[in-house]
Amino acid sequence: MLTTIRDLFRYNIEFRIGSILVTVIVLYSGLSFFSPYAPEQIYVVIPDQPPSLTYWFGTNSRGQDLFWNLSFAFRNTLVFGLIVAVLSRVISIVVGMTAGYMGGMTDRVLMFFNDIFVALPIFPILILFYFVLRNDLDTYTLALIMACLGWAFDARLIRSVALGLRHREFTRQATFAGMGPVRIMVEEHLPYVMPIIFSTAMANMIWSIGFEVTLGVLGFTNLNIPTIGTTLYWANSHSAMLVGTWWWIMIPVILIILTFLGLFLLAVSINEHIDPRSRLRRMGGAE
Amino acid sequence: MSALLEVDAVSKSFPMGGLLSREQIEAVVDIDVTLLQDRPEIFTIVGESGSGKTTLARLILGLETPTRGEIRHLGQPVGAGRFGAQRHAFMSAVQPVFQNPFEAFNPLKRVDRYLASTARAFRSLTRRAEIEAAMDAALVDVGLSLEEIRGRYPHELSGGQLQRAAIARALVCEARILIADEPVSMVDASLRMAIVNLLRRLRDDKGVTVIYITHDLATAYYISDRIMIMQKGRVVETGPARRVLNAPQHPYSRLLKASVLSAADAGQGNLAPAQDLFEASQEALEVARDSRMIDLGEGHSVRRAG
Amino acid sequence: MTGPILTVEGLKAYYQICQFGQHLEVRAVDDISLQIERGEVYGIAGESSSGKTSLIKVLAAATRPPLRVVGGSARYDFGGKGIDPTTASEAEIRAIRWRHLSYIMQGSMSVLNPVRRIERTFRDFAQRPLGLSGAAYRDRIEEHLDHLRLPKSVLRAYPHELSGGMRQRVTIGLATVCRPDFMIADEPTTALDVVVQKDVLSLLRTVQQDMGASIIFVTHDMSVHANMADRIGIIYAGRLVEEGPTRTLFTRSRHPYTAHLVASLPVIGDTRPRPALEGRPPSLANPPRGCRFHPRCPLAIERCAREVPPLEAVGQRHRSACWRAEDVRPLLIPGETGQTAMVQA
Amino acid sequence: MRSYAFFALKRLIQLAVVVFAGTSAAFLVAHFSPISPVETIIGRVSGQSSFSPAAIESLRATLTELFGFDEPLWQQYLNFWSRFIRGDLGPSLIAFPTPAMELVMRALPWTVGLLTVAIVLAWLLGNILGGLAGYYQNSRLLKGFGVIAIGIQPIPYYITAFLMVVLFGYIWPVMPISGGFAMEIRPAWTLDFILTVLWHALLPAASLVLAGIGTWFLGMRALVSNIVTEDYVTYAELAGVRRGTIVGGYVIRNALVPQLTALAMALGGIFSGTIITEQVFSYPGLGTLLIRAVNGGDSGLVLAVSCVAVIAVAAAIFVIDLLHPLLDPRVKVG
Repeated sequence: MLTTIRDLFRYNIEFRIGSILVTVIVLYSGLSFFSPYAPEQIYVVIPDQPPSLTYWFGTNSRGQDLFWNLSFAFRNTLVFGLIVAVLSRVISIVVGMTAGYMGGMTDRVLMFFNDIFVALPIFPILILFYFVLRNDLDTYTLALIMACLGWAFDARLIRSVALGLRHREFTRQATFAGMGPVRIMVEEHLPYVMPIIFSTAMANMIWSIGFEVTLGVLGFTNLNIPTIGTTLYWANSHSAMLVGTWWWIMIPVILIILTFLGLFLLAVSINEHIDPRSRLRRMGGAE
Repeated sequence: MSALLEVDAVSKSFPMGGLLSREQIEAVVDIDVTLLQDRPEIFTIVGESGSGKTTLARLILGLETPTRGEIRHLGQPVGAGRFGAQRHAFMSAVQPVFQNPFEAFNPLKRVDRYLASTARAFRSLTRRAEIEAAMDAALVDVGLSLEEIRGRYPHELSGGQLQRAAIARALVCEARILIADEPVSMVDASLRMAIVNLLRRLRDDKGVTVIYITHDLATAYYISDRIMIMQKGRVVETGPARRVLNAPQHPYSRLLKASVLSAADAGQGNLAPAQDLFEASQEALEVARDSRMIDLGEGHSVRRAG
Repeated sequence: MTGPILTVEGLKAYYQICQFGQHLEVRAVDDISLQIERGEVYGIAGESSSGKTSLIKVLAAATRPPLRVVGGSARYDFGGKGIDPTTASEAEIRAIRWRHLSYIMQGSMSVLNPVRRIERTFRDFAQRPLGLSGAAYRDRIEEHLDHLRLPKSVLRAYPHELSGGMRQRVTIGLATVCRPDFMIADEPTTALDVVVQKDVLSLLRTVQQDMGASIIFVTHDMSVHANMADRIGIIYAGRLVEEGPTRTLFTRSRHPYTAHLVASLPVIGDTRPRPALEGRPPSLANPPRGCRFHPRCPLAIERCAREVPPLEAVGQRHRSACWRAEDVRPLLIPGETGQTAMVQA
Repeated sequence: MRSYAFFALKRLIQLAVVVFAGTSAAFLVAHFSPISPVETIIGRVSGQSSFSPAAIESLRATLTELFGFDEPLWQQYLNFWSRFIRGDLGPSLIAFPTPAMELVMRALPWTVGLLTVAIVLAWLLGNILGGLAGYYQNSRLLKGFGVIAIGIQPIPYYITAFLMVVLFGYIWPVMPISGGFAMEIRPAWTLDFILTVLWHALLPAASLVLAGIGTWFLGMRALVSNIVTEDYVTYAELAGVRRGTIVGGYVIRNALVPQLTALAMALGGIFSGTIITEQVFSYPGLGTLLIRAVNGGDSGLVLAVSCVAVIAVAAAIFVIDLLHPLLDPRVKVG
């Protein structure tokens, strides 16, 4: 496992760039623990200062130092994405592996529900939830809702892998060696599903953070918690582009794009690592 | 002599198409096989793809439930999907041998874990020394030893070692019957005979009964005691292997024999298809529904119309 | 036209793999020389990963990285038109494909484009090399199908609607429709049932004799070679270890590996015990020194581990690469019942 | 043909279940909203002029009856369905008393039009370029596209739309960044109107295409790089079949089958993206309507938009599923 990561880091440029980007963003969000200002404090510095040596990312119209403020925003957003990813992975592993391993009626029933979740347009539903919950819709509730809506696509992927594994001869070998279904799923099949879980976790984080940002920008969230979405919301509500405080918008946008790019590159490179055919192609191409 | 395994008028059909469709495919029709307890043998089931031989193997292993008829092991019915003690006892006595040695073990896991798991689950062994002794004994029976296998991953072993280890795994639980579905169809020539010879030795030295399922008449002739030839789910001919193959009676059996490419006439370019036998066996297939098995003596019987 | 249709000299093709910074060289084809005559069926036998597939990739001019030709040559002679598949340009190769050089793939589900009717596939493959169009083209195709005893209805079918045997007959139809001079057949009957297998082989043999074409026929199944090939070349670990007329190899082999392959074939009516070959095929990335077969060879002497035996004539059109070729006795001759000749170790 | 009808029937049942589950869920969520439309209307009316408490009380009773809030939940649910089937989800609040459904139906064509154009463009362009990139792996141009695709693929819809607005609204203001057509042109089937609609749709569509194309490009490239190793492609190459035929008829043609399935699976997400994009460009579609409804506290309208969205997406997936057997002769219909 560790050697795989090391080799990927050394020889796969996508993985290298991706992991560097993600590490930098994570370290940056970790800086929030050392922030001199609390995130909800406003008018603690001179407003509307462009980026300078004193204020690396400038200050906004609400008198906040963007460098520190954004570090909180990134921490909250990343934690949110991580919660969604972990919870939805749990659901998709359970559903996908059960459907794939059991097959037959179990599979058909689970996939029937799965397809309903795939077909639902999530955004109107999220808005509906906001409409009902209003300011009770905090980061954790939203994460829970997103996790419940965001597992179906990946459960199908996991199922197809599990379905293939079910017909492999070693699965029958394990059955006739007296291993039960749960043990076979966990010990024999899960290792094959792990890389997919990692790569879809990255994709899932991009997906959920994307929605969080969107809801935040529209103001459909608790605006007192600094996240990337609320940061952009405040910038918009102060007409940042019009009054010329461009850094208030452009810096978070650039940072969030870099985050997405990093996560995406990790997903792509892990995915490529799973697929032996594209790996062979890479080997051939490396002359 | 009491029966070890009885396949009693077993049929299996699968629904074809969707839920609403009423069409059925008859994969296996009215099969009778009896294997005796104190007469270990290699019982061969021969057929082409679609003959139902693999379905029959799955039925015997309890991976499918018969549509009609019953399969009994030591007088007890064998049920698919059963978990309780009965299924457990059955699994410890009837074990499969796999088709492709390179696929038989999880590439990410050590080979010995399957042997140890078998020893724990079916022999109720718990002490490490006992488990290892059971593993080693089984491995020695197939010409390996625990030392060669311990801690190894599948990719570190050769195809021959893997196939032997897989068979040893079945022997750990002291299986009386091995079900080998095409165990040599995917291995190289140099390995093929090693496996076939091993199956023969297990019969002779360990008293293990082997149900050998194959499309290859030549290896069937080489190792079997009895043979059963299947065409589209039905038995067309059964009896002592050499007697049947030396002088097959059913047109389909004769067609199969005539289609075997023999090395005996190497270089003669003998490829003329047996068109008459092909037509005769098609005719026999058409009237199969109104036919029955006729006893020819010495356990040899053949399907005839009427 | 005289002279061989294909001459291969000292051909070397390696997989050069660079993964995670490690360079790996797999010598899949290592110094192979052979000649194939006009109208001849030449069988190539060998175990999986012995290099036989790589050899025919080179001969079919389908070498793709990481497989690379690193030495030697191959030369086709199509009636004065010579071409080397290892050096010829893309355009030169395209000019001979299907007109002179065609290919029959392993009989699997995926040889024919699943979303095209057979008709379309025929048009894609054959129209350009035949240089016909309209009614003339149609007539030609239908005449060809008649000749192969294939019903015209297959043209309207999708591949998945045909049985395995029918699909393979269609691919033989595709491969022969332009009456090529040379065909490469890669395990064309593996995965077919015995009855169908014999039928397909017989069809291929008949068409080949009608056209007077040559075939290089690759399979691991010695009993197919016994009935199909005029001559056989045995490949072991990337090297040609023995070559000779089919009958000669089956009865008077001069290489211990061939002797084992032949002896391990069971025959109906023959109850003699068959020996198994112990050990495993060597890794082509790190083959043993000297003769590559020596770790498994019952005849091996000290010299075998040191020096590579050359492929030398041991009889008429019969070559073997073994230091002890003279001492090799057939272990068991198929078709002869009775006493077993033992190897004198 | 009968088997195709069976196949269609099965899909239709699935469609019905999705619609049923989605709208029921939407109904329940909306039902538990703390904002009562009755009180909202009363608040709005009483804010404008003074009424006697008795008049307010009678208004409240009338409105409660109008919305059916006096009945038990299951009865409300049945009423909801019986009205919903007739296409009536009560009056809207933000444009009281225009029926909510009428607002939705007015907005729907804009969204459907924008979405269809954007999906078709993104899907076709992405798949063709991705297919070529997968086949011609050494082309520098296509490798460049690949890098760009990796760069833009993870950017969410909101950000691409937002960047477009910044770029063409502030930095280089040449394009309209808000609305569906120019205010001075009357909506009618005239050339002027069609042109202004197209002109206004350009940026939103471009931002949708930009956000979607990377996914199709990368997906197709990965698919194709697997398909080129399939036997039938190798075989066609060995037969010297024309390059164009191989790329089009063998490689891309076969990869389109899974990409069509992927399109059906992605449709819900793309729809969500469109809603966001519309909001950014103030495009007069469902998205903008939905946001207005939320901000106006109009639960009936939010419910109507959600239900129509569920139906529209499910219907679109249904249509794509029906196309599937036509593209892939192997699909077992029945």
